[in-house]
Amino acid sequence: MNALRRRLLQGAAALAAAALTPLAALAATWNKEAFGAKSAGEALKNIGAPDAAPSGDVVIDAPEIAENGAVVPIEITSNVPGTRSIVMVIEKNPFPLTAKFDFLEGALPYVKVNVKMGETSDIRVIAEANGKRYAATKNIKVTIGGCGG
Amino acid sequence: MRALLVGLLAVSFAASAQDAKKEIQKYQQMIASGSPAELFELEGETLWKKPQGPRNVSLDKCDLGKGPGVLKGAYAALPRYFKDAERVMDLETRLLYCMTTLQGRSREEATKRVFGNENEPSEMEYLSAYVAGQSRGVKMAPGTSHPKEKEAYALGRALFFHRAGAWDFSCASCHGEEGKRIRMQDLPVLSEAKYARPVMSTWPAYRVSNSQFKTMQWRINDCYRQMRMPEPSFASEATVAMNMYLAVNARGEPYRGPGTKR
Amino acid sequence: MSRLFLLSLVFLAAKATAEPSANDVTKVLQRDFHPRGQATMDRVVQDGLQRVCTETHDKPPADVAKALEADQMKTVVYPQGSLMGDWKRGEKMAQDGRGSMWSDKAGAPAGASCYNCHQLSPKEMSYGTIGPSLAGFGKKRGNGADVQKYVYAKIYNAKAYNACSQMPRLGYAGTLSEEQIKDLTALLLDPASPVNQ
Amino acid sequence: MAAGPMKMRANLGQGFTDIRVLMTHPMETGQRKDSEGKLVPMHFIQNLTVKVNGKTVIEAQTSQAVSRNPVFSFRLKGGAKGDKIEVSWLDNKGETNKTEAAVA
Repeated sequence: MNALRRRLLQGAAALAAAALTPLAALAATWNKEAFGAKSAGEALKNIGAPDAAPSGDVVIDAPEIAENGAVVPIEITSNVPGTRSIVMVIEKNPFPLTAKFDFLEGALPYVKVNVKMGETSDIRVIAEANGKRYAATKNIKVTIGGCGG
Repeated sequence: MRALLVGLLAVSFAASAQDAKKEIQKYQQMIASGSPAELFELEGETLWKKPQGPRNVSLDKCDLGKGPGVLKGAYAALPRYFKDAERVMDLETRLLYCMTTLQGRSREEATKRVFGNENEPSEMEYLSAYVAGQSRGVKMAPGTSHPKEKEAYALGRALFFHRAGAWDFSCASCHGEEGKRIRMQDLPVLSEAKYARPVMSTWPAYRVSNSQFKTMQWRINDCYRQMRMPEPSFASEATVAMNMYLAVNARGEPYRGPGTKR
Repeated sequence: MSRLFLLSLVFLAAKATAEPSANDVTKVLQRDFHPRGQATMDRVVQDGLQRVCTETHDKPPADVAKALEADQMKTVVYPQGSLMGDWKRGEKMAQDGRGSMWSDKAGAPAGASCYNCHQLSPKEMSYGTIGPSLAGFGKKRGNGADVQKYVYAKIYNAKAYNACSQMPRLGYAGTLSEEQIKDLTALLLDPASPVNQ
Repeated sequence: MAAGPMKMRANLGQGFTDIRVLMTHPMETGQRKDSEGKLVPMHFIQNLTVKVNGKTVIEAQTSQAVSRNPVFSFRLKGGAKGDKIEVSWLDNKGETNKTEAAVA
């Protein structure tokens, strides 16, 4: 069963939502295989962004130490001209693939988002431009904050 | 040679401790610039205007000290003495007063769930976010002239240094000495203006560690929990006095909240 | 109006805003706090040590401090045999900040909260600084019988060595068991413990 | 908070438009236990769409690893005051929400 059909079969709430939702949003795809992958390599392969050589043009701005893994702010900028997408994986999360952003005409390849990290891990970002891929990695330490009670 | 090595090690250790501090500060800045706190202000505004209770009226005639329904700068002037209630009140205590007097709700019903959770924040939390947000940019000026206000400050100060409980703690056990921290968190010396100002001007706040919006009453409550004390009663004189002590220590600081905390 | 009456008015006004005594504060706590879970109301009643530390802002006169410390030392109960337990259990406990709060299950083993205030294993980067660093504690002092006794007693009742220390009396307060304090002693003194690496 | 209100700000910057959007959503991972020890079922935003004056400019797929009550910042090329920005999301339960703002 494809994702769209399953979604349509999800009952009244979904149907009601569907009636109000523009067709574009309803038809949106969510790559189940990639998001369900348990290794970063597999996830990247499934999302169509297999690992690439590091590039200084992809910049991850994030604190090196996060006081709390529940909210880790990550800012990603691609300075590669013609960047069409940015894929982000958190290597040590149970499901590493975190997000894929497609930038169409009019958008700059930039995003800032808060993510969850189960433990200290590398964050890996792959930007795609003109059929080529460019990678960046940053290690973020997740610490224990507060009194722990 | 050995001394040099030890010296170098010490230097690199100090450097890494400095780096860690810098990175933690960066973490705090980054979470503050992407905070969901505003969502709580939005919900709070809806609740403020929603008719409730046996009288089916909203809170928009509630007098927070600046006159009925005046919100601008009201939070920054709390706690203060209220003649109608004949006592000093902080924001939540006053909200509770309005719920019982204006909306005709029972104290029991209105305080049934004062602290919410991540799935269901409390009415007090939403309302605090909204009301506090209406004081952004206003200098904090809690009441300091009425004898009851002076009394509240003095009691708050005494509470701050009072050691009790299973672990012999006072507030000052953790917040009494400069340059100390718990785990990675710097501990503000809340008896001093320099430290009280940035703290008090950003509460109430969204806490990222549990995705919840938290109020000052909660902050004080949770400190006493971790001090291994029994639980302070909501809106009690002791909690308002503590709030008063901290707010007076921070007076003059422009309010910048609701903030975002670890 | 008599002068005496006026004077007493002034006196009353001054008294109204004077610092409440420890006794006054206790009465406020008894009125404004309520028991919850294991945090019962007897906790708001100060013992002599808490009272003296409150009244002197933690700086009691030397002779008073000495007497208090001697008094606290009498509360320490040493177990039979070795005072060194299992440092691995000790490390786990040192990381754990729970215990004795109203939110903790009564009777469940408590943590020791060590890292909240102390550096211990140099590998743990998240440590507090309210207490001194204990990294390399055993390496510097060895683990002879006297050192073991000192560490055990310090954890059992920190006030036996420093009357108004901010460290809880973990054994005396009933937070940690004899077995647990032995494990913590091992964490500080066992040559294999990460604290001594 | 369950899935609920959104808030957005869009401001003209130096040659680009800065968008910041807040969403109320639990972003449940399916691995968290509630206070009774029961697993809370997965519930998270899977798709995000950003439109400018009706034209889609960003499409995103997201996982449960995005933090609860998500906050996203995006940037658009150029832009003008009054441009209408619309952000919508769709989650794994088929719930959806959207918000609009004019560039200030």
